[in-house]
Formats: sequence, C-alpha cells, structure tokens
Amino acid sequence: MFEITYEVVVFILGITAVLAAFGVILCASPIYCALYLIGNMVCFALLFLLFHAEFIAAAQIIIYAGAVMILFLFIIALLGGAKEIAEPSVQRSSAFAFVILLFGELLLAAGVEPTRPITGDLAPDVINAIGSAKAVGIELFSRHLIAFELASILLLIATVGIICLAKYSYLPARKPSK
Amino acid sequence: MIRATLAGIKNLMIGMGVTFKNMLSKPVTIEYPEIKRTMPERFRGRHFLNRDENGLEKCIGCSLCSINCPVGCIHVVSAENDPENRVSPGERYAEVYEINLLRCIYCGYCEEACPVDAVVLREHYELADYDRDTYIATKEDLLVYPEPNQFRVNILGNTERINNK
Amino acid sequence: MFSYAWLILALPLLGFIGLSWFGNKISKKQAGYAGCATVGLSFLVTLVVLSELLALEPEKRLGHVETLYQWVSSGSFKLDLAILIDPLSVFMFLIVTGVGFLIHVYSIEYMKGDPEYSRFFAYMNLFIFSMLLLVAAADFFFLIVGWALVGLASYLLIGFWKEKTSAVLAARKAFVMNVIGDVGMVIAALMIFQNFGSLSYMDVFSAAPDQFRSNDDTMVMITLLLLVGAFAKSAQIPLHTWLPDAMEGPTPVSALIHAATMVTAGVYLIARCHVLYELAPITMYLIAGVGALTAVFAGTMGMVQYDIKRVIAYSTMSQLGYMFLAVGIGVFSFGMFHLMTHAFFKALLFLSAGSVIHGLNGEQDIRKMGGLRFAMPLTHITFLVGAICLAGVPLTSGFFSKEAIIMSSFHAEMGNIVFWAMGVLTAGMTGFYIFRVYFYTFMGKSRNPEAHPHESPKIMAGPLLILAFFALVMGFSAHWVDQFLGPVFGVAAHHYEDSMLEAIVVLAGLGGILIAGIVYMTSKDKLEFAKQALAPVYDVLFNKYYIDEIYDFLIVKPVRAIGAFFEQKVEKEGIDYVVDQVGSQVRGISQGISFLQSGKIRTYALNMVVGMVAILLFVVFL
Amino acid sequence: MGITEQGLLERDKDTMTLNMGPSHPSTHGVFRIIMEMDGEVVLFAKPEIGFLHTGIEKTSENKRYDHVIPMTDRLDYLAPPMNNLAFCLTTEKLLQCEIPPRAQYLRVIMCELARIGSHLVWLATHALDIGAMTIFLYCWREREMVLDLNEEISGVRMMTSYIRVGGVMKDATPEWLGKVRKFVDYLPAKIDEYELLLTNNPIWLDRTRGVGVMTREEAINWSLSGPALRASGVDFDFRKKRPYSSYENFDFDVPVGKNGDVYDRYLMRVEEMRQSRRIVEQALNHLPDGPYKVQDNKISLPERDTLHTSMEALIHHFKLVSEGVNVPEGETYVPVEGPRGEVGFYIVSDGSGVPYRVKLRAPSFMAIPGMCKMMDGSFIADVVAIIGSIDIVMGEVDR
Amino acid sequence: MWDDILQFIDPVLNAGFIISTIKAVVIASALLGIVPALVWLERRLMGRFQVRLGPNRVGPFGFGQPIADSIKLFFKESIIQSSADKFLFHLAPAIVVFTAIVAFSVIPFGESVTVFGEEIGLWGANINSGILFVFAISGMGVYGMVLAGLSSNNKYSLMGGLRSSAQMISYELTLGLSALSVIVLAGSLNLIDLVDSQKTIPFILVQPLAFLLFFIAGVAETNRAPFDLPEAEQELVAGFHTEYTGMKFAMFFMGEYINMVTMSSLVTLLFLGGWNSYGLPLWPILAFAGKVFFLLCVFIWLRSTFPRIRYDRLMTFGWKILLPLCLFNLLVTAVIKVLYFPTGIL
Amino acid sequence: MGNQFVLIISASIFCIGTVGFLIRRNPLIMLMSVELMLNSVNFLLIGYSSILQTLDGQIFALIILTVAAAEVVVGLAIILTIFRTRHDLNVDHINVLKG
Repeated sequence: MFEITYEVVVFILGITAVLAAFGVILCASPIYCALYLIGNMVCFALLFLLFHAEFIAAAQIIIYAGAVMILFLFIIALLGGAKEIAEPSVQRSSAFAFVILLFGELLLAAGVEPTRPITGDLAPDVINAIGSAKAVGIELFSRHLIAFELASILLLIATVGIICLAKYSYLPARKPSK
Repeated sequence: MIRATLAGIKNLMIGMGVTFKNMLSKPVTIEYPEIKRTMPERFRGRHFLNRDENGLEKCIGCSLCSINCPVGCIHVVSAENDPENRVSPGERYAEVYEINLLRCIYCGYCEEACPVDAVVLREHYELADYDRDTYIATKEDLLVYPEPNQFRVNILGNTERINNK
Repeated sequence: MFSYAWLILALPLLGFIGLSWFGNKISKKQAGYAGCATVGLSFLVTLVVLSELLALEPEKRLGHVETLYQWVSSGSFKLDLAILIDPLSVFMFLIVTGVGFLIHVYSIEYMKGDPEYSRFFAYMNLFIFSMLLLVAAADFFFLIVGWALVGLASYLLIGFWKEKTSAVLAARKAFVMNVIGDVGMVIAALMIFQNFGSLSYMDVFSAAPDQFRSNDDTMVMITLLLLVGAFAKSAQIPLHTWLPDAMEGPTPVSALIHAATMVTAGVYLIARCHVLYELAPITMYLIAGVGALTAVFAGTMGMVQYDIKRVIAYSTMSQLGYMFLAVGIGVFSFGMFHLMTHAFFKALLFLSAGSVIHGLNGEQDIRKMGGLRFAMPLTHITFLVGAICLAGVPLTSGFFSKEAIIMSSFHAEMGNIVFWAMGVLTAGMTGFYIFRVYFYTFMGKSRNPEAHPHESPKIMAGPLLILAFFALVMGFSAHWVDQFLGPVFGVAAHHYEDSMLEAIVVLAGLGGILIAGIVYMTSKDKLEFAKQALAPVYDVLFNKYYIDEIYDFLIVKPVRAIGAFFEQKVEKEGIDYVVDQVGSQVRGISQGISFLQSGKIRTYALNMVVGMVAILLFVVFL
Repeated sequence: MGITEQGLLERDKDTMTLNMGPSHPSTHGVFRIIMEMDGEVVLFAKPEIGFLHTGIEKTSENKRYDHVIPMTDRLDYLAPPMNNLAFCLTTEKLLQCEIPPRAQYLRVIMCELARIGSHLVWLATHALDIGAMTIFLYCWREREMVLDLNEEISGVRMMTSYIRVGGVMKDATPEWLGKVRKFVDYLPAKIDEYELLLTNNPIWLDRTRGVGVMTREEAINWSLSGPALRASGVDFDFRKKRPYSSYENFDFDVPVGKNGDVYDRYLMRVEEMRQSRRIVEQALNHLPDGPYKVQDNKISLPERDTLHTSMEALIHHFKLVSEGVNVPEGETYVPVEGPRGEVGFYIVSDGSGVPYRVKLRAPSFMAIPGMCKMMDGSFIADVVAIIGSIDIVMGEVDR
Repeated sequence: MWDDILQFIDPVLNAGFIISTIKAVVIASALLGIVPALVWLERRLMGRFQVRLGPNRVGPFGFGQPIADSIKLFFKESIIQSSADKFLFHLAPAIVVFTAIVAFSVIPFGESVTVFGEEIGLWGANINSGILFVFAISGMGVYGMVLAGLSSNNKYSLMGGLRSSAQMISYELTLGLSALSVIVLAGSLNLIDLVDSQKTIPFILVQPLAFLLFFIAGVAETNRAPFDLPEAEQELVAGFHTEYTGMKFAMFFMGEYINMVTMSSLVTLLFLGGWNSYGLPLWPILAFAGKVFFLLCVFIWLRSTFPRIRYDRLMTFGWKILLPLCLFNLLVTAVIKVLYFPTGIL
Repeated sequence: MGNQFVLIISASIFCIGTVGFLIRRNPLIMLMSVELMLNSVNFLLIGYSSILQTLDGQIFALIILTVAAAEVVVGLAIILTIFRTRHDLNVDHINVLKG
C-alpha cells in the first residue's frame, strides 16, 4: 500500500519537474523562468527526500533555491527582465532536431543493462539510523576528502574571481552643469 | 578595536536601559475625550460675541474687527438700534455678524481691535465637523446666552445645534 | 608523556603570529624581547624534554610520537598533527632553539636601527618555527611542510632589506634552488607513500628493511630524490650557488641560516632517514663523494674571497661537506656531532663578523679592515676562538669533531684514502682561509683611515661570549653525544685511534694557519712573485670556479643563441615567408568558412551537442 | 575607474532616477529631490521646491505691517517668534523706536524657548529619519511643554504672533514665569537622556559620522548658516557677533564643530539647546520691570483699560486699528539668529502703512543647494540623514 | 467496489494521519491567531517604551484593536496598479505567509504528551535534520519579498527587494554557522535532540558568542529593526510592500510576525534550553512559551531603541564582523570539542 | 520506481536544458538552462545512489552543487560586467570571438 503511494508521489514529482523545466526554457520573461527553475529545484529536493537523501535535499534548497536563485532574481532586478520574442531560425530548428536525436539516444542508452553495478550496503534504514547528514559527512570526510578540499579551493577561487569581476568603484561626481 | 567594540556594546546597552527606564515611568499622554485639559485664560479658540450684564449684545457694529482682521474673514453689517427694542447698548448694532471659521487664522486681532470687548476668542477648541457649511458662523452661532450655560451655543463638535434653521 | 612538547613549536609560531599582527602596535624594545622570549621559552621547554628523555632507559628513548590532533583520516591515508620525540630530534631542538635564542638576543642590538624591527623578529620566529617543525615532524608530510616553510622564511629573511636589489635577487635565487629541492622531496614522499602506504617515519622505517633488498632500484630512487632536497638545502654541489649570495641578508640571518638551522637540514634529513640510506649504499657513496668534493671545492673558493661574510659562508659549505662526508660513510653520530660543534663556532664566527661589520658601520671588505684587535678586543678574542675551532686547533671543539670524521673517512667501512686526503686538504685550507681573514681583519694596521671602529654593546657581547665558551668546550662532549644519539642510529660510531693520521690532520690545519701567517703578516713585496705565479688559479678561485658563468654558458647562453638563431634566420627569413604565403592563401579560404567561427556561444554549444550525439552514437551502438 | 566626464556620461545609462517626494516620509514637508542613483548610491541630487508656495512675500505687500506678523508665523512654523522678531526688528529699525528692556527680555525668552522647541522637533524627526523611533516621542514630550508655555502666554500653541511691532503682545504673568523656570530646571536631565540614547550609540555614529561632510570653505561658499555653518568650524552667531534685542547682556557659549558632518550638526544643536536654556535662565533672573511695549500710541495699541476712560486713547485705538503703523520711507535689513540660521527681513517702505516690498532671507532655502551638494555620492539612507541634519522647513523655503 | 476504495484509503484514515492533520491545522491556526496578539503586544509595548499608552480604545486594554484592524484590512479594497505584474503581485505575499508557517511546522514546543492513549509529540513534524529544514524554508521566504519588489514596478519596492535579498543571503550564513557551533556541541541536527542535550545547562552559557551572533542574525533575517532595511520607511517609504494594500499587505505583516515567532522559538531551542525549566516548577510548554515571549519582547525593545543601520554598513557588518566571528567561534568550538569532549559535551 | 524512471526523467530534463541553452538569447536564461542540466545529473546521481545503496552519488551531487554555485556566481558576475560595458543582454550580439 505504502509502496504504491510512494511511487505515485515520485511519479508526480518527476513529471512536475519536467513540466517546470519546460517552463524554464519556454517563458519569455526571465523572472518567470527563474520561478519555474525554483519549482524544478523544489521538486527535485522533494524527490531527494523520497530517495532518502535528506541532507542533499536540504542543501539543494538552501544553496540552490535559497542562495543561487536569489542571486538570479537579484541580477534580473538589476538588469531588468526584458522579455524575449522567439523567432524561428535555422539555429533553432537544428537545435531541436539534434537535441531530440540526443534524447532518443539517451533513451536507447537507458535500455542498456548496467554492466558493472557497484552496490553498497547503505540501505535507507541504515542511513536513517545514522542520520543522513552524518552519513554524508563521514563519507565526505573520509573517502572523498580530496574532492572536498578541491571543491573548497574552487569556491575560494570563485570568490576571488567574483570579487575581481564585480568590484566597481563608487566615485560619484556631480553632473557637469550645462 | 576591541575596546571600541566593547564601548559600542556598552553604549547600546545604555540606550536600552534608557528606554527600559522610560517604560517604567508614567505615560505622559492623557485620554482625551474622557479627560480634557483646562485651557489657559489667554487661549485663542473659537470666537464668541459677548453680552453685557443686561443680556444685550455688546457688539456695536463698528466693524473694527473686520478691518483689523488680517485675512478678512469677518463680515459685519451694522444697523441702527430700535430704541424700544434695543439689541445693543450703543447706537448701532451688528445686524449681520459672520465669521468664516475656515478662513480664520485665530490670531486674535479682532479681539484686540474691539473697543467694547464684544468679540472674544475663548477656550473652545473642538472645531472639527463633517460639513463645511457649518463653518460660516453667524451671529446666532456666536452669541453667548446668559443662562444657564454660557456655552450652549455650539455649532461644531460635540453639542447639538440650538438654532434650527 | 611529552604532551607539553608541542609548546616548543607553538611558542615561536605564537611569536610569529603575534609579532606580525601586533608588531606595529608595540615598541621596538617590546618586539625584540617578545621575539627572544618565545625562542628562549622554547629552549627551556626543550631542556625539560631533554631531562625527561634522559631519565628514561636509552632504549626506551626512541619513537615517542606525540599526536596533537588527528587531522586527516581518509581511508588508508592517515595524517596526524604529531611530533616525534627521540634523541635526534631533541638534539636538533637544542641546537636550533639554543643557538637561535642567542642569535635572537644578538639581533636585538644588531637590528636596532632598522625601521622594520618587528617584521624582522616575526620572520626570525617563523624561521625557528619552520625549522622546528621540520625537525619535529613525525612523517614526511610535515617534514615537507617544514622544509618548504624554511625555504619561505629564508627567502623572507635573505630579502629582508627589500630595497636592496642584490638582496632580492639573492633571496629569489635561494628560493628557486630550494624549490628544486622541494620538488625532489615531494616526489620522494609520493614514492614512499606508493611503496609503503604511509608517510609516517615509524611505519616506513620499520617496513623498509623487510620490504627492500639493499640497493633496490626503488630505494635508490627514493634516497636520491630525498638527496636532491638535502643538497639544495645544505648547499652541496651542484646546488650550492645560493649560499654565498644569501649573505646579502642581515648578519644574524646568516648566522641563523648557516650556522644552526637551515643548511643543517640536509644532514638531519639523511641522518633521520638513515634506515633508507643504509639500504642504498650507492647513494651513500654519492653523498660521501659529493660531501668531500664540496669540502675541497668550497675551501678553495673561500681562500680568495675578500668579503668577510662570504669567506665564512664558503667555510660553511666546506664544513657541510664534512658532515655529508660523515653521514655518507655511515658515521651519523659524528656528522651530528660536527653539526653541533659547527653550529657553535660558526654562529660565533658569524656573529663576531657581524660585530665587526657593525663596528665598522657596514663595511664587509676585509681589505679595508685591519688592526681591529685594539679597537674591538672582545670581538677579537671571540673571533679568534671561532677561528681556532674552525681550523681544528687541538683541544677545541672543531678539532674533536673534524678529527673524528677524518679518521672515520679512512678507517670506517666505507672510508678510503681519497676521502681522507680530501678531508686533510680541506683541513689545511680551512686553517688558511680563516686565519687569512683573521690576519686581515684584526692584525696589522688599519687600512681605512676613515673607519672609526668601536666595540659592540654588551647585549651583543653576551651571546658571543656564551658561544665562545661552548665552542671551546663542547668538543669534550663527543662521547656523550655518541651515547645519546647511539640508539637512534642503531650503534655508536667507533672511535678510531691512529696517532699518525691524527698528527697529519693537526699538522695540516696548523700548516694552513702558518702559511696564512707568512703570507699575510709579512711584507707584501716579497710575495709579489707568488702572486704573479698563482694569478690564474687565483682568478679561477675568486670567480668561484666560474660556476655561475658555466651555468650561464652551458644553459642560458645556448638557449639564447638558439632562440636568436631561430628568431633571426629561421623565423624571419624562412618561416615567415612561408607563413605569410600560406596565411594569405588560407585567409581567402577561411573567410569562406568563417561562419563556423561565428563568435556566438550558442553556435558553439550546438556544435558541442552535435559532437555529443555523435559520440553517444558511437558508444551506444557500436 | 576614475570618473571623467565621459565616464560619467557612459555610466548614466545604467543609473536610475529616483524621485523622492514631494510626499515622502522623510523629506520634511513637501520637498522633492530627483536623484540619479547607481544602486544605492546617489550620483547627484536635484532639489525641486515650490509645492508649499503660499505667496507670503507678495501678500505682505498688501497687508499692514502689523498684519504681516501672523503671516510670518507661518514661515518657519517650528520657531515662529524668530520670524516675528526679525520682522519686528526690521520695522522698528525703520521706525527708529526704542524697545523697553522688559519687552526685549520677554522676546529673548520666547525666542530661546522657540529655539529649544524647534531643536526638539528637529532631534525628534532627525532621529526618526535615521530609525530611532522612541526618541521622537521623548522629544515631543518636552516640546509639548514649550508649546504649553506658548499657549499660556500668547494663547496659541504654535502660531504665537507674540512679538509685535513695538514690543510684545501681552505682558508675562508671574505664574507663567514660574512655569518657565520649572521647565528650565527640568530640561537638562532630559537632554542628557537624549544624549545617552544617541551620542555614543555606535549605530548612530555609523549613520552620522563622516556623512554629508562640508568643509569650512565649502560651508561658507554654499552659504550655509546657523548650526550647519558652525558645525563646519565657523564661529559665527549673530547673537554674539551682532547682538540684537539685548543679547549682549547674556552669557552663553556658541558651540563650534570640527568635521562638518551630520554628527557635528547634531552635537551643535544639542549643545545649543543647553545654551538656550542658560539664556532663558539668565533672562528670568534679570527680567526688568517696566512697560512691555512702546508707550507711543502711534506704534502700539493703547492699554485696553484706558479705552473706556480716555477719549485720546480711543481715537488712537481707532486710528491704529484702521490705518496701522505708518513707517517712514526707507529700506533696511535686520538678521537674527534663528534655529536654522540667519533669518532676516528686507523691507522697503514707501512711507505708507503697507510695506512696499518684503523679502525674507530664509536659512532653509539658502541651505538647500549645499544640502544637495552633500548628497553627492552618499547612500540613499544618508540622503535622509542629511536632510534631517540641515533641518529644512518647507514653510520658509517655499513661502 | 466501495470495499476496494475503503481498503485503499484505509491507511490514510489511521490514527497517525488524522493526528498529523489535526496538528497541522492547530499549529497553522494558532500561528495565524498569534499574529494579532503580537501586533497588539508590539503596539502596547512600543507605547510603553515611548511613554504613551498604545491602543486602548477598542475593548479592554485595546484587545479588540488588532481584531478591528484585521477586519479593516480584510475589507479594504485591494489596489493593484495597472503596470504591476499581476500574477507575481498576488503570489508574493502568499509565499511569505506560506514559508513562514511551514518553517514553523518542525519547531517542537514541548515533550510528547499522551492523549487518549495516543502519544502525541508537541510538534508539527519531527524530522532528522529539523534545523536544516527551518533554514531551508525560511530562506525561501525571501522570495516573497524579492518578487513583491520586482512585481510592484516601483523603484522603492525594487530597492527594498534588492536589499532584502542581499541581506538574507548575507545573514543566513551567519545564522547557519552560529547554529552550527551548537550543533557541533550537541552532535545532532534534530531540534528535539538539541533540546535534550541542554538538560543540565542551556547552551547560552556555553556559547554566549554564538547566541549573540545568532540572535543578531535572527533579527536581521526577520527584517526587524535595526535591520529593517527592506522596508525602511524613512528611506524607501515601505520598501517592498509600498504598493500593497488590504489583505495582501496584512499577509506580509503576518509573515514577518510569524517569522519573529519562529526565530524566537529557534533561539529558545538552540540556546535557551527549549522547554527545560531548570528547576523552576513550570510546565515544559509554559517554560518554552515564557522564553519565546521574553525574546519577542526583546525584539520589540530593540526596535524601539536603536536607529537603523545603513545598507553598506549592514553588509560590512555581516561579512566582515559577524561572519569571521562565527567562523572563529565555530573553529574554537570544534577544536575544543574534538580535543576534550570527543564523545559529546554535557 | 525503478531506475528506468530516474533515467528517463533525468534524460528529459537534461535535453530540455540543452534546448534551452541553444534557443534562448538571454544569458541569464542560458545560465538557468545550464543549472537545469546540472540538476538533472544530480537527480540521476542521487537516484542511483539510492538504488545502489551507496553514498558516492550523494557526495558527487554535493560536489556538483558546489561547482554549480561557483559557476553561477562567476557567470552572473560576468553577465553583470558585460551588461555594464555593453548595455545589451543578447548573446547573439556578443561576438567578440568571431573569427
């Protein structure tokens, strides 16, 4: 019984995520695009919850929806969300064609049986017993330490980069009188 | 820097202390409609036309008030007194005495100009009303009645209108 | 048991952080005292550690790893913030903190006029900390961290007078040389990790003898790579060129770098890794050979220099050669002993030289000195003490340590007559060049009438006297040092008695002094012929065997020449023409197809997608 | 990137024009500033005034001298006695009449009370602009006492019209003087309380220090006056430099600032409140007896009780009320030190009972260009603080 | 057929589900009911701080005032300017209220009680990483403000929206990091565990700096004075809700007050020991409510005392003072914990 | 749900993101499309992490999250800088790289 409910919810959320993704690329106004993207991310976060990845779900919401998308809105507010009128072109049609091809290929690839499934022993109940955050933490700081450190260095570099890019002197002056 | 920070925190705390102290003090407001201030003697509120001890109108219609009004809000038309039926003790009396209270700036110049202490500005200050027409105060509105209450006439505010035109 | 031992490291680090943060907020005096106090306290803690260590049975003194904090524990890779307490490291602690403290005290007065006083002490503390970290490391990781930090600190200190171009260049040179060494070290560490799965000394040294045969390729490789680092840090041929240039830094820096700490790191490293080196006798021979060669080589160069500090610097190289010779022939404890005595007398020499320079207001050229024995009696005596120790006059510390090494170079298992001969030759040259400096500086008459030398203040004299005392008497502690370090190296080195050889060594040293006396104390004219005859040799020596020039000639010039050739001939006349032609032809074609390079991101992205489709096609269906 | 003219023009494209006012919570009346903003930073600000235009100067040309006085109340409505005084002093200078000392002292008391009241309102609103809400009501509490005093002596809380040509409106009663003394004794503790809340408060310092800086030269060149001028380090006060109305008899200090920023202006005004209190105290202690207005019935109305007994008084009364004061031909200007700076009337008389021309030198009006200069490069939050620190009153700006 | 359907919905109708539903309804309506009370409290208390009385005309002590206000706001015409983006304009206040209520749903306010044989926890939901959930959801709340600013087509609103987004991003870091130092001590992300680990002493005594930082950041997160920059009425008229009227305006208010309650509860849970009464003879829930009430009063007290911080100073304060302090505190806490209390403190 | 579902959803969102990147001209929306693509990969990783019962996928997702945050921030800064210098947000007009 519970299984069916679970699957139904997963299915609905998945479909919603896809629809939201369509919204992102089809809306004319960047604000709505951003909103749809937030919707997509929230759906994903809920799916992560259902996949027993509580910590990632929370991180997804806090980082993506809470910070990254706010930045998007911030920039949209700064630059003004001009609408974009779609016009057919060779570029567009070829893009559609190739991406549909790609999608087809991906679907076919999905049919290929996994050759080397590496399974672990961290069943949901095991993770729940430890706590998702704790489990991820243990894993992150033991086996994936190097990746973690590299990611932190990447963040540092990004910080420096963004400061260099966005640094902008405020030296206001009186408008020359006419 | 640390010292500055600590001093800053201290001063923030002092500020909070001041507000807290004031919270414990008695509020300075008064609950107005229930409790009303007693106005000082010189208060320049609404105009009234005085009567003398015989119940006659003091105003003699000399129009000095009207002349001395900086904004010109007083309109006086004087008339000769009928000796049988005197309205005022003098020769003439004000047949029409109107003050446009919306225009009046309550400067008290009319009071100063009046040679017979007829027009006075008294401690009446509740002048709000919903109707603009009522602000043209006619003589009936302005005159005080000797008994039983000097301030029965009150066109504005919280007491009823006496004259029913 | 030694849980407070990390204080030894923490105190100088604290001093560094404190001085660099609050350095400009406190007065010079406070900065100087703070800088000294941290090192001094560190020395006291070392003494306490030493006393506890001595209270233990000799065989229990090994391998106390004090783990401060478990830092990284990633799968099999474990890295702890730990320090190693054993006789060797405590021995080094004593030298580094003890001599370092004296140099710090000396600097209080020496650097008095410098505007960036606190920065100086901050760097000095950093240097001491880095060196201690290097010594205290219980694994190769922190060894490398300390190693690199020492390099950094020496860079900062040599280039301390940053407005002096030569100082900055010298600092850069030192840094580059050191980094060459660091690269070797890092590769060695990676190889060690690959082979042993751990970086900890304990694991590596215990596993190595079981895992590898003698002269195993891997082992030789590791030891050679480690050696690169050791050579770079200890200024052995061919990575020695930075050391004389490093004299551009303030004199206490020279004393600190060349006497007590940095340059001895290479010797320490080999001593520390003796287990590995014993598994690679080939490398040992190499070490001994290079050490002997450097000793002779530096000695010859030292004989002709006129810069007082340079002479001492070359002598350092030469003495380091002795130490390498010692560790190369397997008498590690003699090497360490010489390291210690050298630390005392070389620091003494440097500080005395600094005192001379200080007294002459920055003059470093010995030709402009002279007759200082009257003006600076104390400095004169201390310098003389240092000189006789260095020259190996009997019963001084230098005599005991040097004699032990030279004896072993003949008698020890790996010794032979060549090493011995080079050792003796170096001993003779040592006597010559140091007394040359001595005679030039203190004897005769003043050559510079404008100089008004004055004795250095007390606070500078104190360290000089203490060092002079130790330089004279520490020679008698040879047996104790053997005993103390013996457990580390498995067995105490055997002391060889051979009065004939001993006499030759002594005579060589005394002969050098005598020749120097004859040459420089007698009238100039009589030696004119000798000068004439030896002029070519002299030139070669004075120009440091043209090593810098050779490097320049062998590497820089050819590359430049090739570059110039290619630029002038090949490129301008040959390729350019072809390219121009090709280019103009291609331009026509490319303009036709330039729509591919539209500059539009989306087009590029589309190309990427097309590529992705194609690759996926390949992967999935083929 | 250095700001060149070209650079500025380039950047104008991504600036935003923000329109502050005329109805905005903190422009202190119907004042409009058009600001070019770069994000939160004001590149330059352009003032726009005239929303409260009442035509008082023009109206005055058709009013008798004594009828102008209630109008001057409406100029700087936070300190009406100052305007009354400026107008009366000018007229009296034309009339060349000597004012009795009691009248002069009463004028001083009223003016300094008005200064205290005005500064209290300023502190209240300025602090509220910067976000401190509570001090607003504390200041209001004390200002209410000033208004009560006004009410008691003149009959009206704000538009007192108390100072008249030739003296004052009515004499002060002993009870009133007692109340003033009580107020004077009560005030210092309260000023200390405001200072406790603000002077050392780090947020307050953050918001005010280094904001809207005007150097000494700039302040003079941009014709600032009053506390704003003194905050920039110019020791100039009409009460000291050109004493009028017996100010030379009083002992008080003129505070002078150093940095010329918002904080210094704040300190100036707080200190001025203390000094004003001192002046009032001295005036109370040395209040002379005697007439409260000129005993010349051509200038001031005769006493009311003589109207019923003296025919001459009645005739004078009728004449003065119906014709007003006849001022000799001439023109003059007398400045007084108002709470915002130099207040002065320039009056041209053609000898009739009506001024030929009346011109007001309004401190707020003169300060507006300088104020907008201060806003260049400040944050939008600073704009509010700067407006508050200059303490403009739109009544006298637009008039 | 009906049997099948019943069988299908049977698990839905079991006790757990019903209790959850009841809890959700109760919590949501209680929160919405708290708002008028809080408005009343704020206005009365502000009045007292400002030596006046505050609302006192409607009902005894002015209790009826918030009700009258809300009735007024309910029936007020909702004006939408024609140039606004209608959909977002409607959406924004809903987001604010929604996230505010949802964020509260995981806040526990007492131990579990047994009613009719069912053990009922006094919380909306007890999830493992409760505190992460609160941060995540309350972080979403800023969308309401940003969207309100964007959709109003008003420059003041836009600036308010921009300010709120920048402020939220900046102070959320401080909030999270200062909470982290407590989490490090307790070793759990679960709010109930956090409270349980404060059985002996509250964390405010152990982590005073973290408490201060958390509280400051909390004030900033809820956009309360002295950090009420997004709606700074003296500068930006009313910031992001300048254009809002009627019920939608009231919803922003509701959001702000609920956030205040949430933040106070969070401070109570993390630092003041939650419902532990430390010897005082109080019901757990009363202890909790008392602490929250006290914090709410402090919120109001702060508002009535301090001037508003300037925008650039706010950013500087957040990034250059609070954040380094937080990191420092976290570092020290972590080091001490690892070195001396590897198994857990207290 | 089986792994097929995860794969299909992930693939479709990835393709949608790709299309978005290819057809939109507003760099902001292009950046959002990239986010979509990254998200779809995250979803795949976490889905499989749950199916295969290991945490490696979650770790990967976490790293991707970090990278995405860095990428967005830098990307937005670049867009802002471009807008400041060019006052134009159409990527088709930005063709400095044109050969």
